[in-house]
Formats: sequence, structure tokens, C-alpha cells
Amino acid sequence: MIINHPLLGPRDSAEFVYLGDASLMERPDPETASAEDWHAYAYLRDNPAGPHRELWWHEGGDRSWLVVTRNTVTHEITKVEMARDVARKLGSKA
Amino acid sequence: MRYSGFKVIKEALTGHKGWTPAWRDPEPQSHYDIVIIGGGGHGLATAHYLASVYGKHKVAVIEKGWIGGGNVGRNTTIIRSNYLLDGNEPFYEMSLKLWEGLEQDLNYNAMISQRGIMNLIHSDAQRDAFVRRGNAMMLNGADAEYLDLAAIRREYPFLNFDDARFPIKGGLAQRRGGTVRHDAVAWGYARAADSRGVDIIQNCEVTGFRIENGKCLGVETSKGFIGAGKVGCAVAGNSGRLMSKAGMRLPIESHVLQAFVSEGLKPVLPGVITFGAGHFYVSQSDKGGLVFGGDLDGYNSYAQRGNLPVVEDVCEGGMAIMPMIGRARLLRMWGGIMDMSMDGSPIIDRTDIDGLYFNGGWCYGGFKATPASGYAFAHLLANDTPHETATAYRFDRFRTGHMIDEKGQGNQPNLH
Amino acid sequence: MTQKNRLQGGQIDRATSWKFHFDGKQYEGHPGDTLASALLANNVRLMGRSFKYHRPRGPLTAGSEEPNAIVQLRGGARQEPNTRATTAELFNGLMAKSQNRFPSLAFDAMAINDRFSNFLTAGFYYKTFMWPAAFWEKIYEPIIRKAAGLGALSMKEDPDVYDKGFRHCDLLIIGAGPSGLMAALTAGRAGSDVILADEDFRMGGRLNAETFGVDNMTGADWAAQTVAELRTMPNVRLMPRTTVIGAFDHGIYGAVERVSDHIHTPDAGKPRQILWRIYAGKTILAAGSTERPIAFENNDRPGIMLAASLRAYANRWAATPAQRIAVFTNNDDGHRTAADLQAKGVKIAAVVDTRADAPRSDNFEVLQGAQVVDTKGRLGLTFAEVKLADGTMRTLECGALGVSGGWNPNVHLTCHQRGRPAWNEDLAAFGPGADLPPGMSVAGAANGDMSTHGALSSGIKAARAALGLKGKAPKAPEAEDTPVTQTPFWYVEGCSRAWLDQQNDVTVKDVKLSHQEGFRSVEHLKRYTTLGMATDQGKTSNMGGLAIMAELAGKSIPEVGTTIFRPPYTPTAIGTLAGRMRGQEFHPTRLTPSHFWAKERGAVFVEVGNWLRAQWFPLPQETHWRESVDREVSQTRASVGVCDCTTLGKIDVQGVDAATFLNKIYCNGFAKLAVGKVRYGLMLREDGIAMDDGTAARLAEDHFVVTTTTANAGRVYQHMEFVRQCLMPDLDVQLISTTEAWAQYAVAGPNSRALLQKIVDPDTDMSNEGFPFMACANITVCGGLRARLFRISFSGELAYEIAVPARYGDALMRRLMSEGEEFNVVPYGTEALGVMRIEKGHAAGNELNGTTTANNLGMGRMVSKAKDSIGSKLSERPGLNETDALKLVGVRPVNDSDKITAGGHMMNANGEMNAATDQGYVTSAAYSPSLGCMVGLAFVKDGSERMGERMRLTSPVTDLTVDVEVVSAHFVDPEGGRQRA
Amino acid sequence: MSKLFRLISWTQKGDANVHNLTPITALGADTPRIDTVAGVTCTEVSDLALASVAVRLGHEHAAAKSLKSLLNAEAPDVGKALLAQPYSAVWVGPDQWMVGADTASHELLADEVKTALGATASVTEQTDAWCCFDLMGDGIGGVMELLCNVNFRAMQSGDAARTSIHHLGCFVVCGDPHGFVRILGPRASAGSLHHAIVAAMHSAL
Repeated sequence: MIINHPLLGPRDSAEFVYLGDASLMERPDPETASAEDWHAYAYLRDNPAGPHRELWWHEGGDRSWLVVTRNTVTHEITKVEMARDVARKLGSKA
Repeated sequence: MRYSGFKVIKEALTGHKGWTPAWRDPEPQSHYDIVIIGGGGHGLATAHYLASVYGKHKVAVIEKGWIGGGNVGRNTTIIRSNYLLDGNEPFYEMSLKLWEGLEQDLNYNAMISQRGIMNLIHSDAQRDAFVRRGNAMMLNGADAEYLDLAAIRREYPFLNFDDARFPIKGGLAQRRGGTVRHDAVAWGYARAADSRGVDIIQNCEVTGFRIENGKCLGVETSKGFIGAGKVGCAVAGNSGRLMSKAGMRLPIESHVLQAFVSEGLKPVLPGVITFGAGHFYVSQSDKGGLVFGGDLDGYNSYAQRGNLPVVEDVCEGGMAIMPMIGRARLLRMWGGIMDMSMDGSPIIDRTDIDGLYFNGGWCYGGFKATPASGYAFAHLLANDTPHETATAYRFDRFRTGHMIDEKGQGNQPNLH
Repeated sequence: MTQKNRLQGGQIDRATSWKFHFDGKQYEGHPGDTLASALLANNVRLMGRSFKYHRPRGPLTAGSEEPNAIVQLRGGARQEPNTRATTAELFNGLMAKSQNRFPSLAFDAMAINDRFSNFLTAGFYYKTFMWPAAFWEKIYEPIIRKAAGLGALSMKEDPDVYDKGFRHCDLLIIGAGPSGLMAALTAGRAGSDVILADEDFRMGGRLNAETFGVDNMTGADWAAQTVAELRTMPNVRLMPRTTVIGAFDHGIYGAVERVSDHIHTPDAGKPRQILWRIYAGKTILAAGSTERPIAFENNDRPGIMLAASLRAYANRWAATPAQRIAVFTNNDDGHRTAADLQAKGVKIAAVVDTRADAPRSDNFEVLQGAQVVDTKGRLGLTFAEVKLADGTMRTLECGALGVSGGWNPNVHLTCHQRGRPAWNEDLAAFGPGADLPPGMSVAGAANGDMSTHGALSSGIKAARAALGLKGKAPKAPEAEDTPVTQTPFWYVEGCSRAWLDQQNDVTVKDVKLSHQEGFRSVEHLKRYTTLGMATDQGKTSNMGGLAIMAELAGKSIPEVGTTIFRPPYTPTAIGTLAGRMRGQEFHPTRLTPSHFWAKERGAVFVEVGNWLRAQWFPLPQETHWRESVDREVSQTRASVGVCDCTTLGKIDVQGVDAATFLNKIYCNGFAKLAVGKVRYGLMLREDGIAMDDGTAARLAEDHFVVTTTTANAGRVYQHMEFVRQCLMPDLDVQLISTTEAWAQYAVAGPNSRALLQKIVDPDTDMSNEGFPFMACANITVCGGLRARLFRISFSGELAYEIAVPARYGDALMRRLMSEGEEFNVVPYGTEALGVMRIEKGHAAGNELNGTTTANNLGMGRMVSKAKDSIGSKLSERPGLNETDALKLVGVRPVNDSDKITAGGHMMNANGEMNAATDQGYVTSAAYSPSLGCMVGLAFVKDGSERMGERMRLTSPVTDLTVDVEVVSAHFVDPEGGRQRA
Repeated sequence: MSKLFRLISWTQKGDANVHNLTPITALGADTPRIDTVAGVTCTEVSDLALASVAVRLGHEHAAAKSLKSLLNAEAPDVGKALLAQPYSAVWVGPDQWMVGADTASHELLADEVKTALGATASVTEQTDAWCCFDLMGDGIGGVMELLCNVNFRAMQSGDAARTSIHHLGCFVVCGDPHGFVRILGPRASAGSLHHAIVAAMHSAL
């Protein structure tokens, strides 16, 4: 597969390390979260057959974490974002 | 129809006119005691044991395509019970025992071939871990055997002993492990279940569950509504897709695992061999093909196909451990979709929805588990209590912290 | 006489003659020949035996779709099983053997199977071999396995090397027939970056096998001229002998280039084959089409071939299987074969055409509305039995029969991403479907453009569309443009032992039985009969099987559908897919800075991940590794030892928020760590399980150096970057690995300070007060070389770790050894390191096995409740905090001579020993020279409360059970006085 | 401040080359290795000092300015390298660069760079984290396509990419698409990297 890195352009997915669902960026608030929130965060997944927002680390490249929107049925990639930017947006939301 | 030596000879001499379909092709009835979703190995085995062991005959297996078209038809056919943890080992050992009696039970030759499985060891730490595992197996009543380097050299002279980047230091063998003609497992269970009145309904896709005030009343399908006292889901690989129709999120990700077969070769491999310093395991089929595989592609996928990097990774492992296969040719590669669970172990449990039961999360250990999975799921569906060998396979183990993590990789499915 | 069946003409170099051997007999051929064409020219038709019935077989085709002419090429370690004679290029001295026969090809004992074919029908195995139960394993299966397979491996290491490479292009064109060449010409002239790949060694495709012309020259000449022009274009790369094996995601194609298969042995340093990963912006599939046979009784005898292949052998290779041939066809193409061979002087017995209105010919007899119903000839065709239109029979004497049932477009690569082909009514065949792999288009015969002119024009069209070329399209060259309409005719009525899959011996009868038994989907049919699962991947057999299944099911062929085409397009050597990554090069090797020195010292090395580390340093008189290790331990504890610990991961953590960051990463506190101090840290995964441990040294307010275990360095770095970028993006923290930048040595033992004082520059106060336990600093050594000094101890002794830039590591080690002589300094390896850390009760990889918690490790209290850290919340789950949880303890044998085995399980002193009574397991064990017996670390249920308890250690798999005592894990200096001294 | 803290900076140590330890090359010899195949040479480079620069949060502007004055040029953009003397630089990540210079005159490069950038960036010595090989001569394109997945045909002088060679994370810096490429790889694996490069030279040339 080829991931279109926002900075570096098209790069082979073999240069990346896959982590999983991008919801892993939405770590529960340690002050307020319930045990159930932590269980859901760590263990439950939507696992969709279709578009999936997921985390890839460019280990063989610039060491950026990326949020890739990829269709799990066709493998088509429709969006690639710098995870740090996404995380900052999440932060500002919270 | 029973298969017998006499029958085979008679048909051979009379032009095979007397053979009848291995299973019927019925239309669905309006209601069953138990409906199994998924005509794969696990679903068909569940139906067989429901009918033959638990006396349930008003049972249907509904399959969206043709039976045996999922992972039971696209795996590397290995059976073994070489597990470490108490939550797993008794279950897989029961499975191995069921395999050993399967042909007589089903009156169908699935070519169970117990030529052994050998896990190669390449470091001291690995040896310590395998010794612990071998001991766990034996303490659970399974067979295990530790082999030193000399013994490995004797039994597998063709391995790379002299120019290895990660030299072989020994191995853990399970002599009762081996391989099975995978398609025949689906067909054999289907034929046996059918002969006991189970309806096997092919090309019937589940479009939804009918759930009223917390109880599952049946399934909506492409062939209309089918009522059921209980609904059991056994669609590993597609569990996420199916259970979302019941509004459930699972501790599971779907991943693609590739497998490979070479051209037919004169026999070279005694049994199953797994490389301990790379991603490669291999056996040889009765037709002569080297059947081998390795690691997941590593990303969520429902596409039954993979990509080159893993193909190369697997072949690199193969050449590293047995460089005599360099001129053998890879004939076909394919991909199967795995229910990768959060701790690498399966789930056989009731759901929060009354009357809806779940069997999945098999990762890439599903094929060897087929008989025990069917048996334990049948037990759960019949008695509403978990089978004694499957008590640990609960949904809530993640909530309570009772994970069954053989590989110690934690909540990252693609590492299991 | 030699080359009895060599005709005139052809694209072979008659000026040169090459000798080759088949089954020990010598023949002659020419450059340009394939093994098959050369054998046919030498009047050899019999080249192989079938898989199940061992029927005599000759080539069916002239290409990579060949099911029958499969031989064992070369010999010795280069023995190459299952090689197609039809694509194997001839070279001088080629050696080939037939396979799957005993004792000889002409007389094969296993041909007895053919007599028992009534028993060996589809699905036969599943119904039998079950009685008595025990017999399957012991009797039946061994017999079946003996018969398994076709060719044999040499069982020797493949002596050839393989390469892998990457190529990028705007346009990849697969196939160099008329459409592919025309597409390449169009794109090349437009200046785009083009790769043209073809599996053949001569580009041109069917143009080389036909007689009709292009632009007033022969097709072959036009192809040669076009290739010559393309060769002059720097933006066009021609890749002959290159098979594109698979279409993978996002325009990545796998291609195998056969660099040296056409010569005797590869030149020095050159690969046998190269696996190319081709990254294509756009792709044109111009793979042509494959002729399909017609099924009739005994249609598998040597000499019975596809009609166009017969033609190809005559036109391209000037070879014919016989001097008198017949043709059996249901379309006009078959007539071309008769005309072309007749033109080369081959006698035409007749053209048998199933069509009542078949075209007549002045030159040879055409039997309209006739069918071949049976054939004769034990090891090769002698007669064909023909049923004429009026029902009367006629026997044709012929040594070869060309069969043409129409053409199937080669759509395989269009389906590699699970796209489905679409039915083309005119061709009565499947063509490319709508859901092609993104970026791919299809041209020429592969797209159903069967005429030469149609193929040429579609090549132009496809290239212009793919590249979005504007302006007036160039005109396609002049060429024949005969329309093709194909009336389907699949098999001769009433045939039974008529072969569909010739290699796997699947007949019409088998397909009928499969249907009768309910195996009616294409997937069931394939799996039950093995149709299409042979090394030819069903290229010539699938359609016939589908057609018959469709008829039986009363459905149309498209309704029945096809099985899925999967990579590779043709079978691919496993060595090619592995490339150079084998032997010592399987993984890269990481060497420590003291490696070359250690090698001089005769160290024994061990693989630790990709690292090579010194395991111990044997002295000449030492005969057993234990002697060396015990000495290294004793000498270190008695005086001073040095160990290269560079392999530990080192991560440079800087930034204003560095401390805050580490506070989140580690479960214990780091905010208040003073500058110049080191602290032990434990990292949890988010699921509360211990991930890794190490130390963090604070070199400045905003600068830490974190160490990880050797094994987890990579994963920990990834984890820290995840937390930095994805969870705490607004912290000012920067990370970079410095593992390899610094040579880091542990200097341990009571004399370590004394030794280091000779190395460290004087302005560093090395006194216990000036540089206490857990101190760290940037210093200089040896007169001004920058260095880092940490006072940390893994061994439990007074110890330091000193680091210098890696390039000086070798010199520093030598200096430590020379300066240490007065202290009798000893270098120690990983074994002694392990012994000392076990004696000291330090956890390592065996204890941090991914399932253990801080609680298990006896560090439960380290998990700070005062703050949130990764994993702290989920570590509170009940399952991770049970009262009888495993606790890390020490074990020692009650009888000092007994062995402690890592991996052994702990059992109570009395009672049964089984899974139910299991009390834990030993993680690490070693002989302790300090205690004079073996000691171990173990996880024992409620272990911390069982000190002094007698238990049993059992290891049935290594046949050992001993009495042991549970003791503190700190066997040596439990109070820790030494490391603080 | 404690005595230890005073010792943190190396810049207070006068001449760093007075020490009496002799370095070895990444391949373990006293002198750099040179291999030649069909006119293409692979030369081990052992006199390259390296320091990484990672900009501190909120100091992007200041850091860029200081870096510019140090390099006498804009810091290279994404995927680019600055090929200059005395300082060269390669973009390695968002707000991160690797600065290079000769060890002879810049043994303490990290300190020089830190002095230039002060609190605006984190600087880490990287000199010995890497080994370096220069490929020179006609036909290096054929060698590169066997080594790594960079489209070397499309590379211009001053282009740089991080890529994988023989499973090793490497930097590839194009000096001249027709005859000069510099490869930086992990120092501890210099032997494996060198073996891969020379094997590819024998295969392609």
C-alpha cells in the first residue's frame, strides 16, 4: 500500500508501523473517566467494514504519527493527517 | 448415506450412479430452536454436536455464501494443542482428542495426519519459555517433548544448521500435532449434521437481528425472517460486521492473514515446522504442496488478500531456516480475515442480549479449535452454562483483568 | 536423424547448434528454441506423466499456461522441479529429466492407477481409508504420500542468489504483443516514463507466432523494428523475461525478471532472478489471450495440442510434433493452423470443424459438422476417430492434432484485487470486469480485441487514455482485422474420460460426479475435484469445467461464475521472494563498539535481537563455558569486571516539559528527580501490564537520558513518540535515539572506582560523597574526551556505567583492560551479567514477559497513586490485584547439587502435581558461584508470604523434579551495602 | 548550582582533541574502506560530525533564524538537504534537522550548534549514531534501485530521503543524480549495510 504522507508525499506502507483505531488518541480523562470508559477505550473497537481512521507511525521515515482514513474493504486511502495536529484539535475540544 | 468399503467398491463397478448429495439443500423453516449463523467449520461443528451430543435437532445453519467458504477453506490446516496458559490448554487438548476420533464420528475421511509439530528454539530465553510451555502442556495431560540440537539434526537434516543468522538450539515437539484436509472438515460436519436433521441453508445472508425488549427472537435474512429460540453467531473474521447489526462493539479487530502453497513436490517434510526467529511455519500436504504462512499483514482489513511485504517476509523466513526450498515455486497466495481479539484468545459466551450467543475472536488459531469450539458452543447453547474447558472465554475478562495473553502483547490485536 | 521435425524458417539461429540432454539422451537445438520446441524438432512428443493416473503426456501449449510438459531442469543443488519445457529457454548443455514416473517415462509402473481410475474418482479419499481407524495413519496415508507431488527438490541449499529491487514509472505495460508494443510506442513517443514487461524472452507476443503481416512486413519483423525504436528511448525501459506476477494495492506490481535462467550458471555476483516491486502511476494490461481446448475422449495423448500452439511451434520455432497432423476446431482460427503448417510442408490429414457451415479450403480437406470422438496411441497420438456430420465414423491417421475451442482473454491480473471478470458473449468467454485494480486499463486480446489491427489500435487508445494525451491520435499500422464471433462448443457429447485439467487428471466424469454429490458452487467444484489447482492454475482447464457445471445446473456460465484468480500469475521461486535475506544476511547484524576487540580476545558471541554480544571470554585452559562464566563472576565480585552494555536502548529526552513527560511514561515519579541523579523507572502499557524498565538520568533541568532493555528499545521509543505526538501534543518535549552514538560499559566490582579514577580526568570528584550511588554527570576522560558517567549497578557491586562516543569505544575498552591489570580486571559477557543480576534479584526479559504486573514484580508500591501515568488506571483491575497473585521470589535447591530449571513449574511440597495444583514457574536460573549452587527467580502464588517454604520444582518435559526452598530474590548483598560503598 | 551541574556542558573543556584515545571506523578499521566495482566506488566516510536539531515548542521562528545564520542558508525544506561547507544539513522531520560538518574542525559540533541555537532547540550529538558511505560513478542508479525504494531516477542534487536498506533505516542524500549519492545508516550495522551495498554493486554493474 502507499500512504500519501502530508509532508513527504507517497510512501510505501512498509515504512510504517501500524497501531490501530485512531480512537486510541482519545484517552479518557483520568480525573473523570469511569472504569467502563477505560475498558471501552482500551478494549472495544468499531472495527468497521468500510472507512476506518487508524494510526500509522512513520518509523522508516520522519517518525511522525499519522491518522490515515482507509477503507478496510477496498484498502482505498481517502485522507491522511498528521496525528499531532489531530491531537491538538482534540485537546482544544476538551 | 453411509460410506463403507463395500459401497465404494460397488459404486466404482456401477459407474458411481448411486452417490447422492452429501447434504440436502432445504428452504428455511419459519422457526428453529437454535439458529447458527455461519456455515464455516465452527458453525457446522456446533450444529453437529448440538444434534449428536445435546439432542437438539430443530437446528439450522445459515450461510451467506457456500459452506466452508471462509477460513475453514483458506487456512494452513494445522492442528495442535501446544498452549501455555490454563485458560487455553485444556480446551485445545480436548480439540485435539476430538480430531483424533473425527473420522469415525463423522464417517468422513478428513485425512487427519498426526505427523507432529516442531517449534524450533533459537535462544536461551526462548528455550526457557518453551520449557515452561512444554511443562504446562504435560501438566494438563497433553504430550510434549523437548529436543536438543542433536535430535533436531537427526530428524530435520535439511534445516539450516551451519550458516544460520539465528542458530537452532533445540525444539519443542508435539507428536500428536499435525494437519487435516481442511475443506473435508466443513463437508464432513455438514454431512453429519444434515444426516441428523439439521437444515443447512446456503446463500442466505443475515441482514439483521429481531430484538424486542432485550430478547433476540430470530434473524432477518435474504430469505426472510427466521425465528429462533436461540441464535448463535460463529462468523469469525466478520464478527465485527455481524454483531454491529445487534448494536455490539467487540474486543476484536479484523485482520488479514496470508497463506501460501507451493507446487506439488515429492515428500520432503515430516511434519509441521515453525521457525522461532522469524515469521514462517510450514507443512506438506498429501498432494505434495508446501503449505506455509507467517505474520499478519498487520492492518485492519476485510479484504481477503494481502500485500507483498508480508509475502517477502514469510519467504525470507523460509529461506533462512530451510534454504533448500529456494527453487520450489510458490503456486498460490491468498488471504483470510481473522477475528484478532485483544488478548489473542477466543470468546465463547452469551451476550447482554437474551438469546444471542457469540463464538469468535479466534485470531489465527481457529482451525485447530474447530471441534472443541463447536462442542463448547453447542454446550453453551444447549445448557446456558459454559463448557468446563471454555470457562475462561468470557467477554468480561477484559473488564476484570483476566486476560488470556499467550504472547504477552497486551491490547494490540495485530501483535498476537 | 537429428531434428527430424525441424521445418524451414522460424526465429532460431540455425548457424549455431547447441547440445542438450533429456532423460540422459543427447539432442541438438538452436538459440531461440525452448526445451519443448527443441524436443519436438527432434521428434520427441512424450515429455511427462500426469499427477494421478500417470498418463503419458506431451506439450499442450507453447507458453506459460502449459499443464503437461513439466520437467526437472538442471541437476545437483540447482535441480529445478516442475519446470515448463514450453518456456524453458534452451542453452548449450541444458540437462532435463522427466518426473513423476518410475522406472522410466516410457514405462511407468504407477500407470496402473489408470486401470483403477473407476476407484480414483473425485472425492474418493473422503469416502474411504477409514477402516479400521488405525490404518489411515500407518498404512493408507504413507502410500498416498509416497505418490504425492510431481518433481523433487535437491534437498541442498540453493546455490544461486536472488535480488530484489524497486522501479517507479508513469506507465507500466504488461505484455509486449501488438497492443503492448503499440501502447509503449505511443507513450514513449509522448515522453512519459514507461516500463514494458513481457514474460517471453522475445518481445512481440503472437506476432512472432503468426504469418500475417503488419505494415507490409511480417508481424515478427514489425515487432523487432518497434522494439528497436523503443530501445532508443531513454524514457522507456524494456523488461523481457519479466513476468508480472501480481497486482497489489495502490499501483504496486510484483514482477520477476529471469536474469540468468537462460544460461548455464549465473555469472559471478549476478542473481538468478530479481523480484521487482514496480510502482506504476498507471498500468495497461496487454497480456493477450489463451486458447482453450475442447474435451473429448482420450484428448490428452502426446501430440494433441492447442491449434495455435502447433502454429506457434511451426512459425516461430520451425518445429512440428509430426509430419502429418489434423485439426479439431469450432472456429476459423483452427484453419490458420492447417494453412500455416501446410505451407511449411506438413501434411494435413483434415480439419475437423464442429460447424456445419465451416469454411471450405482448396488446400486441405475440411470435415464440416464433424467431431473427434476418440483417439489412439499409447505413448503418442496415432489415430483420431472422427464422427462425421452424417453420423458415420472415419479414422484419421495423424501424429498430432491441433485443437481450438476459442480464446480466453488473460484477465488474471484484473482480478488480483478480487474484481470479477465479465462475460463477453461474442467470444463466449470472460473478459475484464468493471472493478479493475485502480489505475489499470486493459488492451488488446486481453480486452477482447482479437484481431491484430484491433489490438494495435486498442494499444494506442489505452496509452492515450491512461496518460491523458491530447491531440490527434496516430494511425494504427495496417494489419488483418477479421472479426471474431465464437460459438461455444465445450465438449463432445457422451464423452466421459475426457480431460479438462490434464495435470490433475480431472475429467468430464469427475465434474458430473461432483455435481451429483451436491458440490455445485465453483469453489466446491474446484476443491472437490482439484480442477484448476495444478501448477498451470487452470489456465486451460477452468472454462471447460465451468461450462459443464453450468449445463448440469441449468444455468448460464456467468451465473455459475468463476473462482478467484490469485497471485502469482505464474508460479514463482521462493528464493526470488526472499532475495538476499537469507543465511547470515537474513537480518542485519548489530555490532557493539568493543566487538572487534572482543573478537581478538576470542569471545564467544550470542545473538540478542539483531545484536551480537560477547557471551563469555574463554581462556585457553578452560574446557567448559561454566568455567569461564564462574571466573568472570567471581573476579568481578572480588575485584573489577567490565561489560559492554551499549545494546541497552538510550533515548535522549529534552525540552522544558521533559520531566512532566517522563512522569506520564513511568508509573513512578520523576518530576522531582534532581539534576545529576539517576532513577530506576518502570513503564506500564496502558493495560496496566509491565512493559519495560530502565533508568532515567537527569543531565539538566530540561535534559534526560532514558535507558530501555535491549529487546524493547524500539517499542519503547515508538510508545514514547505516541504519547508525545498523540496524547500530549502540547508538551515541549523532543526525543531522539542515541543507542548507537555512545559506547557504554559497565565497570563493576569493589575496585571499579579505583580503576575509573585512572581513566576519568582529575576534575571529576570520584569520591563516594562527590559521586554517590545513582549519580550521573557529563565528564571527560583520558585527557579531554567527552564522556558520561552513571553510578548504577546491575550486578549489585559498587559499579558505574561509563559512555564515550562509539568510535572511541574500542580504545576505551583496551585502556580499561590495560589500566586494570593491576586490579586483575576481567571482561565479562552476557552470561556473567545474567548470573549476577539473578544473584541480585533484578528483573529482566524473562520476568518482564508481557503478562507480569508491577505487583507480580514486587514493585506494586511503585505505581504512584499521586499522579496519572500510562497504565495506572487499568492496573487497578481486580484480576491484576488478586490476593494470591504471583510474586517474584528466589528459589534455591534444598540439595545444593540439584538443578534449577528455568521454565520449571512450582508445586507444593506434597500432593499431586498437575495444572490444578500449579503454584507458579521459574523464570530464570543460573549457577551462582557466590552461593555454590544453582539459584533461580520464580513467580510463585503469594510468594512474598512463603519465604522459607519448601516446595517442589518440576519440569516433566526435561524430566526433572527437585525440592527447593523459597527465598528472597536478593541472594547477594540484600541490604545493598556494596553498591553504595 | 551543584558541581555536577557545572560539568554538564562540554564547551568549557578547551581543546577536545587533546585526549589520547584513537577512534576506529564504523567498519572497525583505522582507515576508511573503499570498494570499486566497474568504475563505481563505495567509500566509507569516517570524518563526518553530526548533531540533531529539534526545535523547542513555540520557538520555531527564533530557531529558524539562528539555524539560518549558522548554516548561512535557510534550513533545508521537507525532503531536502543543504550541501555546503562548513555546515551541511538534512531535513529529518517536522522542525527537525541533522547538521553535519567535518570532525577535524568540528569534533564538538553538538556544542557549536547548541551555542548557536540556545534555548530555541534541543540539540543531540549524533556523530557516532551513524555510519556513512559515498557511492560515486556512472550507474549508481542501477545500484540504488536494488537497495532501496527511493525513485532515484527522479532525484535531483540536494534531494534527501529516509528509507530502508536491507531492513536498516537509512538516509539517502543525492549529491549528483548522475554520479554521487551519500548513504547514512545505523553505525552498529555498518558491516551489514556495507555488505548490501557492495553486493548490489556487483549485481547491478
